[in-house]
This record gives sequence, C-alpha cells and structure tokens, in this order.
Amino acid sequence: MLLREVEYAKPASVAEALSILAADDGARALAGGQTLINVMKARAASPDVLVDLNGLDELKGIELGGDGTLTIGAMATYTEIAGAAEARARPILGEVCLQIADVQVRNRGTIGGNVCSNDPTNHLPPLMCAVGAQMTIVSQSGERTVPASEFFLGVYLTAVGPGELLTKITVPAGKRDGFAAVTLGADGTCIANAAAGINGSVRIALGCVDAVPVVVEPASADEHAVREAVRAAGIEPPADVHASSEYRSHLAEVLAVRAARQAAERS
Amino acid sequence: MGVVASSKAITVTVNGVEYEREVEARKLLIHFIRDDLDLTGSHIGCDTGNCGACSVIVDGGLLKSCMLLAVQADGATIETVEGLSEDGTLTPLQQAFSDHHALQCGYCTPGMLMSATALLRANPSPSEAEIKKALQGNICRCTGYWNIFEAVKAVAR
Amino acid sequence: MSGSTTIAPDPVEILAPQKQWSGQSIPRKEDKRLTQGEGVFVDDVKRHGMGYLHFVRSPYGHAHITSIDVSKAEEIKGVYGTLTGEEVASLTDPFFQLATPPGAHLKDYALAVGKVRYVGEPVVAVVAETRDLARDASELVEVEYEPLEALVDARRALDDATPVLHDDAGSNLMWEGVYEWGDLDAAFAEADRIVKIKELHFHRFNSTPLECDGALVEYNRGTGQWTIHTNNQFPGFAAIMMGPAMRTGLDKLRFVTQDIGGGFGNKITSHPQLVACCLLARKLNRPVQWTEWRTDFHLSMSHGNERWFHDTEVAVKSDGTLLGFRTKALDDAGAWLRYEPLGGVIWAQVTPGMYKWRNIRLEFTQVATNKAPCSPNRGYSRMQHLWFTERMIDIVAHELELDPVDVRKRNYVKAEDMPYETPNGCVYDSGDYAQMLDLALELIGWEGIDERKNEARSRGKIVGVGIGSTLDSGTNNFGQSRLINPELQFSGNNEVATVKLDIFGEIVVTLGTTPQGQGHETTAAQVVADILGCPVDDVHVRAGHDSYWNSHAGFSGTYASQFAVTGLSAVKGATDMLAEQIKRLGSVILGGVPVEALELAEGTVRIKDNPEAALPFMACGAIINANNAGLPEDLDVTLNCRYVYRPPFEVPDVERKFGNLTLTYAAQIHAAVVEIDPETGHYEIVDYAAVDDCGLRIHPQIVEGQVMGATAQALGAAMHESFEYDGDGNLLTPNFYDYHVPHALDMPPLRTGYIESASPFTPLGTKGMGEGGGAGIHAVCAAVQDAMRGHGDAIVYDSWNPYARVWELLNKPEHARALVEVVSS
Amino acid sequence: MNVEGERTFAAPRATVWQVLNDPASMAKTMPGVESFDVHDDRRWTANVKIPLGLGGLKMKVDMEKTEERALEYAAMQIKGQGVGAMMNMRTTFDLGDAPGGGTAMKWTAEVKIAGPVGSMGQRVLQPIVNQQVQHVLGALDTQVQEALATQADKG
Repeated sequence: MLLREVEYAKPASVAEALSILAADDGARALAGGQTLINVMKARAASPDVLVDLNGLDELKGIELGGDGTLTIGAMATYTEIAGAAEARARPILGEVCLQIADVQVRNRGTIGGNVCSNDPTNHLPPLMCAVGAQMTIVSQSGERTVPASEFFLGVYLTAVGPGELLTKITVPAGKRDGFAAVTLGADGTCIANAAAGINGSVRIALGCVDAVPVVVEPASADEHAVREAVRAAGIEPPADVHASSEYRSHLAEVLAVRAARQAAERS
Repeated sequence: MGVVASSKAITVTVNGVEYEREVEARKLLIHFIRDDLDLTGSHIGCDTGNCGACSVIVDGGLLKSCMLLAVQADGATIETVEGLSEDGTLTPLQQAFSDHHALQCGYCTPGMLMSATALLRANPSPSEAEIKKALQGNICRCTGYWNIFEAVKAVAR
Repeated sequence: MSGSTTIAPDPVEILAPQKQWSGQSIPRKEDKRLTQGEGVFVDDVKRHGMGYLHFVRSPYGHAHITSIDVSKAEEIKGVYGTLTGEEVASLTDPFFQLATPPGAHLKDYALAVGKVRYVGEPVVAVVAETRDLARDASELVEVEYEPLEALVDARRALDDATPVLHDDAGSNLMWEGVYEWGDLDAAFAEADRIVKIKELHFHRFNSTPLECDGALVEYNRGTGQWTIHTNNQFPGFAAIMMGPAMRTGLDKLRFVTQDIGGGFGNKITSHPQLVACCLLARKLNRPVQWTEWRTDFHLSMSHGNERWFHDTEVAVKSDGTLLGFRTKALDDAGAWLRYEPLGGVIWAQVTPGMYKWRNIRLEFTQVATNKAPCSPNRGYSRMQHLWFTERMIDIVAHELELDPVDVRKRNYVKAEDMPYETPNGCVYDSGDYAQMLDLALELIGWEGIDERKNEARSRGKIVGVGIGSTLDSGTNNFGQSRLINPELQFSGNNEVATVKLDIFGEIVVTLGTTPQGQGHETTAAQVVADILGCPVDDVHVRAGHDSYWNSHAGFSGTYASQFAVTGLSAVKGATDMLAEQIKRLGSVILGGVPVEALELAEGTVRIKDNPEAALPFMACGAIINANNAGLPEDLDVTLNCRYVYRPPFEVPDVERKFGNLTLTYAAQIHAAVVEIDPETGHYEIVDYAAVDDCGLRIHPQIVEGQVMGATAQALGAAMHESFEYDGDGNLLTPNFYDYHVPHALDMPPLRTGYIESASPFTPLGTKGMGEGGGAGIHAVCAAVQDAMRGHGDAIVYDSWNPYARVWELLNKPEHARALVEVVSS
Repeated sequence: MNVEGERTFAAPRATVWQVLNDPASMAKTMPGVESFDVHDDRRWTANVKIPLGLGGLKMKVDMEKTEERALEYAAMQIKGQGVGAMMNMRTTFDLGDAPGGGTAMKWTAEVKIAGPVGSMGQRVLQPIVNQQVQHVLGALDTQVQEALATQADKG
C-alpha cells in the first residue's frame, strides 16, 4: 500500500501519450496496473510519471482479418479476449486468459500489460512466442514490428524502450496450440509453464525457467523429439521456495510434452 | 486532458452519491473510499492484490480497488457493500450468507458479496464450478469457503 | 479410575436447559452489521488530529545497529515525531519473561535496542499527518547496521561456531525440560519391535488472519490513562505485559475492541507495537494510529512454532499395540520469547494423543533463531505434538505393514475408559474415538478405496488415503506455566459476564471476550434466553470488549478453545443469579408467593399454577430501577448481576509434571484422499471428511463452521503455506505472492459428521473447540505416505509437502527411507 | 545469491587489468549510472538508477577494492543503499590468457539484497540480478575496447 509520490497523466490519444513518454524518461505507461501498481506498493520501483492508457480506444479492439490473422489491441483485457467471438479464431488465447488469476484481475489486466511486464511467471509471454505473435511498437519517430521471440529482454524489460508504446499484437491464423502449467494451487502463480504451437513448424516456449521465455523448435511434436529439444536448450532455471532448479527443469520438459500433445490433439 | 500533475480533482458517484474531491495521484482507490469518503465497509487484507477484500464494482465491472488509482476512477460510478441493501433490509444474497453461516469474522465478506453480486448479475444460475471460479479472487481465512458456495447457490436461480 | 491419583474435577450436574434456543442454529446476531459493511474493525476507528505510525524495519536478519539518524525525517512538514529504541529503553522496562534462565535474561523492548535479530523487526517508529507521509518519512530515517551472521537453522543453534542472538542470555538456548512418565525401560524391553525415526520436522506457518494487527491509541493527560482501540485478542495478557513495562497500573490501560478480522492466536502478542503506540501518543499528545500491512505481518508477527523431533523410538508389540515412545523435541522460537516458552508445556495437554500408551519421554529444547518471534497459532503447540503422534502411528503401520485403522482402534482410549487419566494427569473428559473414526471412514468411502486406487492408476495417477486424529484441548489451567517456571504465580482460569434487566425491561449482556467471528453475541443470547424463558431477540449482547466495563478478568479474551466453557458458563452463572432475583422480586410483588411456586416464561415471572398472575420483565426493571419505594428493606435485588466462572483446577505437581492442564478435550478425526500426478508431484485432495465431537453444541452451525475453517487452514499449511527463510534470514514468503493460502478453487469436496459426548465437567456439557483442524495436516501427510506404498515407500517426514517435495519422495525416496529403521527385540 | 561465469576479452591482460583498476571506468560499468565520485584508487561512489523496466531503482553504490594480485586477481566489495532497498555484493575477477589470444576472465558475484525489492519474491529477484550482472560485464567489455582505442591513438 502507500505508493511513493508520482505524477499522473491521462492522455486523450496515443500521440499525446507518446509525447508525454518522450518528455520524461521516468515516465511509464499504466495499462491495467495489475502488476505495476503492486510493484509500486512495494516501492520496489517507482516511476516518476504514470501515463494512463485506459480509455484510449486506439489501443482497444480485437479484429479478425480475412486471412485469419488476429489483431489484438494492447489494452484488450483478459476478460475481453476470453469473451470475444473473433478471438476464438485462435482458441488457446481465450483459454489461457481464463486461467490468469481471478475475475477482478481479468477484468482489468491487459494483454499488453502482461507481455510488457514480463514477470517470469506470466502466462502470455511464452504463449505469444509459441503462437508466433508480432508486437507492434510505436514511438514519435514511427512504428516497428518485433516478433515475440525477440520482444522479451528481461524481467520487466522488453523491446519497448523509453518513449515507446506497445499498441497491438498480431497473431497469425492457427488452431493447433497447447498450454500446460503447474501452478501454486488452482489458477495460482505458475511454478512452470509451457506453450506449444504446431501450425506448420513446431514451436514450444518454456516459462518460469529464465528471465525470458525459452523457445525450442523440435523436429516434431512427438514426445521424444520434444524432450530432446528441451534438454538441448540446456536451461538453468532459477530456484525459489516453490521449486529447485532441477525440479523446474524437469517440469519444463514434462509440460512441454503435455503442451505439444494438447496442440497435436487439436485439428 | 493529458496534463501531468501530482494531484487532481475527481468526481465519483459511490452508491448513488456524488463526491468531488482533490486527490493525490498516488492514492489508491481503496484508501480514497475508506479514508477520504469514510466508507469503511470495503477492507484491506493484503498489499499485493491477492485477497479481494477491497473488491468493488466500478462502472459495472468487478475490480480490486487496491490496484486502481483514485484518479483513474474520475467520472466513474462505484458500488460498494454499503450500497447493496436499502434501508437496512438484507438483500437475498446477504440473507443467504447469514442463513448458511457463510461468514465468521466478516472481514472478507464485503468483497465476497461484491464478487458474488457481480457473478449473479452476469449469470443468475451459476453452477458450483462457476461459483468457485467467480470467487477465486477473494480470500477467506475463516470459513473454508464451503458455506459461501452454499449461500450463493441458495440465491442462484 | 480407582487407585489413580487423579485430580479430576468433580463432575457437575448438567442442568439441561429447556433446549428452546440452545442446540439450534439460529441466525447470528453479528451478521446483519457484517454483511452490510457496518462492522467496526480497528482500521475503521478514526480520531480528530490522529497521526499515522509507520515502523522502520530491519532489512537484516542479524546485525548491530551502529547509528540511527531521524533528523531528515523529522524535518519534513507534517511529520509529528519519531521514536527510537534508545528512547524506548529509557522510558520502559523490558517485557516480563515467562522463562527461567537463560530465557529469563532476555531484554525485550517495543523497538530493537542496539541490535536487530530478524528481518522486519521494528527499529524506529515515525508518526505523520498521513499514512503516505509516515512511510515517506520512514524512508529518510538513516540506520547504519553492521551485519552479523544469521542463525536460521535451529539445529545449529547450540553449536559452538554459531553466533549468539542474545548476549544477555549467553546462549541460543532459551528453555529446556525433560518430561518422563511411566517406565520407558520396561516398555522397550517388552516391545517386539522398535521403530526408530531419525528426524521429523513440523514447519513454520500461521493462520494469516485476513485483517492484520492495528491500533488507535489515545492518551488522556488529565487522567494519565491510555485508551487502546486494538484487535489484540487477549487484552488480559497484553495488559500484564504492558503495564509493568510502561511502569503504569493496569487500569491506566483501557482496551477497546469491537469487530476483529480473524485472530487464530496470531493477535495475542502485539504488545510491543501497542507500547510503541502508547509512548508516541503521550510524547506527541495526539491519537496515534497504526495499521500493519500484510508484508509487515508476515515478516514480524506470530509465526507458529517450528519443531523438530529427533531420535524418536517407538516401542510396539507385533500386533500393533503401542507401549511407549521417546523423542527429543527441538523448538524454534524465533528471535524473541513473546509468549514462549509456554509452547514448551502446552503440548503436554495432549501428551499421549488419543492413545493408551503410558510410557513416554520427551526432552524439550527451545532455541532462538533469527526469524520472526513465534506466538500462539490455532492448535498452538498441541498441533505440532499431535502431528508427531500421528506420524508415529502411520510410520509404525507403514513399516510393520499394519492397517493404520487397526493400529488406531487397537490403541485409542476407549469410550468406556472415560474420563481417562493420561500418564501426566490430564483427564480426558469424554468421547468415543473409535466411533468417530468409523464415521469418518464411512464418509470418505474407505470401503471402495481399492477400486478407486485402481481406477486412478488407469489414468496414470496415484491415490492415497489417510487419517488424522486430533484433540482440541480447551480451557487452559494456567498452572501449567509453573512447569516452565515454578516461580510464576499463574494458575486456573476465569471469565466474566454481566447480565442486567434494565429500566424498560431490556436484557443486556456484557462479555469479557474478544470474539473474532465465533458468534459470541449469538450463543450467549441463546443461553440467556433459555434460562430467562424469553425470546432470543429480547437479549441484547453488547458487541466487542471494553476493559472499562466490569465484565473482564485476568484471563479474559478469546483464545485456546474455551468460550463454550468459560464464556458461556459465566453467562449462565450471571443469568441464573438474575433469574433468582427476578423471582424474589416477583414473590414480593405477587403477594408473597414462595419463590418455588414461580417460573420464568414468555418474558414474565409468573405463578406456575396460575400463569395469569404474571409480572412482565419490563415491570420488574421499572420497579427496581425507577419505582422502588416501599419495597422490603431486606430485598437484596439489583437485577444487575456479575458472575465470574472459575473452572475447577488444581495447581499441577511441578516435580512430577503431573496434573490436569485443560478442562475439556474435544476431538476431531479427519480422513483425506489425495490424487498425485507422479510425473510432476502435483496433487489434489479429491475427497475429505471431518468428524467432530465437542460435547453438547449450543449452535451446531457455528461449530461446523469452526471445523470447516480450521480444516481449510490445515489443508493450506499441509500443501502450500510455509514461512521459508534463506541463509541470511530473509523471509522468502513475505506476502500472498509466495505464501499461497487456499482459494475457492482449491477446496475439495467436504463431508462433515459429529457425535456429541457431553463433558461431565462443564455446566452446559460443552467443550471448547475450534483448534482441531490440525487433523487436516495429519491426514494429508498420512494420505501422501499411503500413496508412496509400492512407489518407493518413502515415509512423510515433514508437515509441509508442496509438489516439489512429493516429487522428491516419489523419485528420490532414499533420503526418506534412511530416516527410519525397525529393530526387532 | 551466487552468480558466476567466464568471459573473454579481445584485449591483452594489461588492458583489462588497467580497466579493473581504474575507478572511473569501473564506475561507468554500473547500470544506469548517473554520477560518480572517486575517493582514491581503491574506493569510489556512484549514484545509479538501475532500470527495472517498470521504473528505476535509485541507489547510492559504494565500491571498495579489497584484494588484488596484479594482472591476475581482484576482489571488490560493493554496497548499494537505496530508499528502502539494500544490496551487498562481493565480486572477484580471475584473469588468465585466453587460448585463442586475448584475456579470459573468470568472475564470481555473491549478491545479497534486502528491503522491499525482496518482497517482490525470488521469481523476479534472481533474474534481475543476473540481468544487472550481465550488464556490468557488457559495460566492462565496452570499457576495455575504449581503453584499447585510446592506447591505439597514443601509439
């Protein structure tokens, strides 16, 4: 509770948001706030200015393109994604969003906030990698697109630099996805998780085992190939009160297999 | 509009009453509701957004008011536990909580009631699984939840 | 019982009330306000001009404080003032210690003085105009530390190389005592098998009430009196700790409480923080408000006792008859003795568990470590010991390939043995454990468990089933404190209630208790209404506690499973007095009818044979309070009655460590079915049954609610909750991020059952209850161990079994196997 | 928390050693360094704002070289104090000739963190520490290259 002093701005447009962000390198975008505000309660990190993105319609909305490409506004909440007819084009998205935390958090938390905070236990960073999402980042100097596999740089650190904003996430068509996790109690914090996409090539992303999702691309989705690929990745997961490094590595392998199996079972 | 400031005058409507206050940008909505508006029915049980004792309904959506700044609620319509019953008569849900002994110390109850209220509005006849899912964000340390599930079932159509 | 030197109390005659209200689950009086957000919890109390207190806390597990500079903080506009350890040490004396030396030598103050001994220990208090400002200013307090090596593993506490926390004590040993009853040598000589268990560990957790601690303290300069609005759940204890330390009389400390957001024992030892608030309220001459946040609570408040059991040996006959056991208990008290070393004897209330073995030796050693201080936590000290007892039973069954049900039934104290005197002189009042077990097994579907295991196997899962039997000893005989320190002048117990009939006929009840959701206002009204023969709605029970009312005594409070005995017996006593006075007044007003000819019914006192001749309570109240001219001089009636209930206790025999330590011994037997995913160690409780016996139940729904709540806490503790520290003394689970308490989706299907064996020793046949949930930990441990049969045969050696440990038990059983050995003799 | 690793610099040992011994260059390796102040050749202080993505963590960092064997080994004690946060770090550098030419450096760091940052939990703490240590080593590389360049200019 009891945050440090902070300034607040509620821009009326993305352009305005960008200008405020550019003006002060201590400025941070405030999305759903379901992570950021808690970090500020702990006073572990303290932005100088909060730029509130809530209410910017440009960042909302979920659109399904003719080629099956999904475009999801960075400020789309988990509840909106789970409920949107368009999002069912890539069923895993809604399914995983419904496993995140609880109703209150899902009503406020956003896909953009989830990937930009990149807490190592978050669900969506590995999922975005597995489904081959593209992240659109804008700044006053223009727009760029970064593949999810290059988006995550560290805990609370992503390709979104000072003065930049993540505006939307584009997910290509596909249905054969899977997600598996061992959580602290039902729907709790992930101890380890894995997301798999086998649309064309096989891509599996491991969560909770490093500061960023670890992506492996086994030759096939069969158990042997997946286990081989995970071992080859040579992960050295952090140990914490819930899991030793060894146990986490083991979970990563088991969950990768389960996520791949779930993906393979979908048509 | 996008003016950068460390405090702001906001207007909120809580349980049908309109309030206008100057608030520091850093003030959490729960502190605003409890300390500034003296509506102490909503509680604080953690400092990490886990417990749900501060759950309120903002513009129709259930939220934890400890993960929202008061300034973000400018212009919003907020419902808290104090607004559930009129002239002291318990709502069917409040009555069911009492009938089924769904509260002991009563500290989590206001948040729990707001979550159950939001659920029943969206889904008047939830299954037990749906009830559990809807109450996942509210911690109770007294009851073990079983009687809370019973209370919600009792008012579910 | 012949030939025994029992000091059992004489059975009292149970005056069964008309059962009009008692025994019914009537609507709780508390619920109307609590469901409308109209309760008054401590953080809801506000005063004009109050300042908010924020504690600067130690970032180190163990360090010297080399300097403290509060000047930068005090310079800020809106900061009212600060308090440092040095000031505290000059203004107060150290808190009184219950221990004999070396623990007795501890110098424990409201704030750290010279040294910090755990992460989160309060070092400086800052008071400011707003909560936020107080925290801002506390960040400007400059404290220089010289870090010292931290002691986090109690097993190293007494090594020569280990740093000593308290130079005053000269050692990390806080208290030790040897408890031995019966003839150990004979028992082990008679044994066919001796089961040896190298090490068992009961982990550190607490009940994390959803509301943390807090206070609003006002100081009255004119009277020199403090009014302490707080959620402390044992004001009687807080007062005797605070008064001498603050060099003031207890009547200068007024404790006021209305609603408390859960306590579970964790809100007994907030007296250091309360002293800091009191000193600042006087220093700054303004009300001081303190609210503890979740992370503060986890870091610093009331952890449950962590306990190791080493070199355990169990003497068993080949048929599973248990003869006795010996063990060495090592208790980790944390950095200070705030209620300890009472945990060193409280366990002895249930020395043999529910079993008939008579030969027991337990060497108890309590040490200090650089962790948060331990204090009572639901099931206080008995939970640790009963877990150990149940572990012995299931490990013996596991190793000797006996049926855990059979071993229990063979060794349980039997119904016909009641009242049963344990080897250490406790008198189990009543009960039928075998019948409870049968009920639990039926509820859990024990019969079909094999099919269930096979079905699970076909899905790649492993199912295990386990039993946890536990005692919920209630109503302490504080005389047991003398087994810790013979010099202590505490014994017995008491509780107070007042009942009056007011001028307009209102029946007003005040209690000495500090309920935290146990529904005292409701159950007290039930007892009163039954005796006075009036509707329960006509009985007004004042909410909360105020030590300025005359309705509190030295042991007043709500703790240690006793309200149904101490609280309600006080209510009954006061109401019986009032009933008798109403009749005496009635006999005068109704023309000299003998009292025996009168009865109380329908809110009147009336002539039994002529109910028309009735005097309404309203008239009684009016006559005594406002219209009393002409009443006989010798009519000694006030209609305002105070009664102190004093349970029948003797001072225990300190030499033999022998005596009845609590008045009642409620029981719970639980059964759990777990389903394990062997690939990950992830498991779920898929079925659960809890059977309770707490004697006659005044309000069955409230009793069941206590069983359910304690069960949920046990399941959380067994699977997820633990206060884990790293090597430097940092708490790794300082809030609900990593300290996972059960949520709605975690709850298994639950079936509850009960039997009612009235206590022969209590006025209402009731037994204290509410702390029996530990059975859940025992049952889950037993179920996990059962699942290991044929899968490495690991024994469960820790009370905390998160997925990671279960995976290890399955995949690396060697460690667990190495802990146990069976010797034939 | 202990982290360690090995790194090779495309530079002679003397250059790497020179950087390790130059408080100014070492101060520049701190993440988010805003200003620094050299007391003597063994001790310096830097004011840093460690970038944590969600907002920086301001710290005053005192560094002291506690041990050295020319061209071979150096040990440093680093103490960071921020508002409500605390970091203690003992780090060692072992220099040797890399097989393929250049300098091989074995490094270890024993990091202790206390304060509110800790309450965020290990799941974020350990990766953050790794991140920052990697940053320091990267910056060290830059410093080494700069030193090489300046030497080149002189030569």
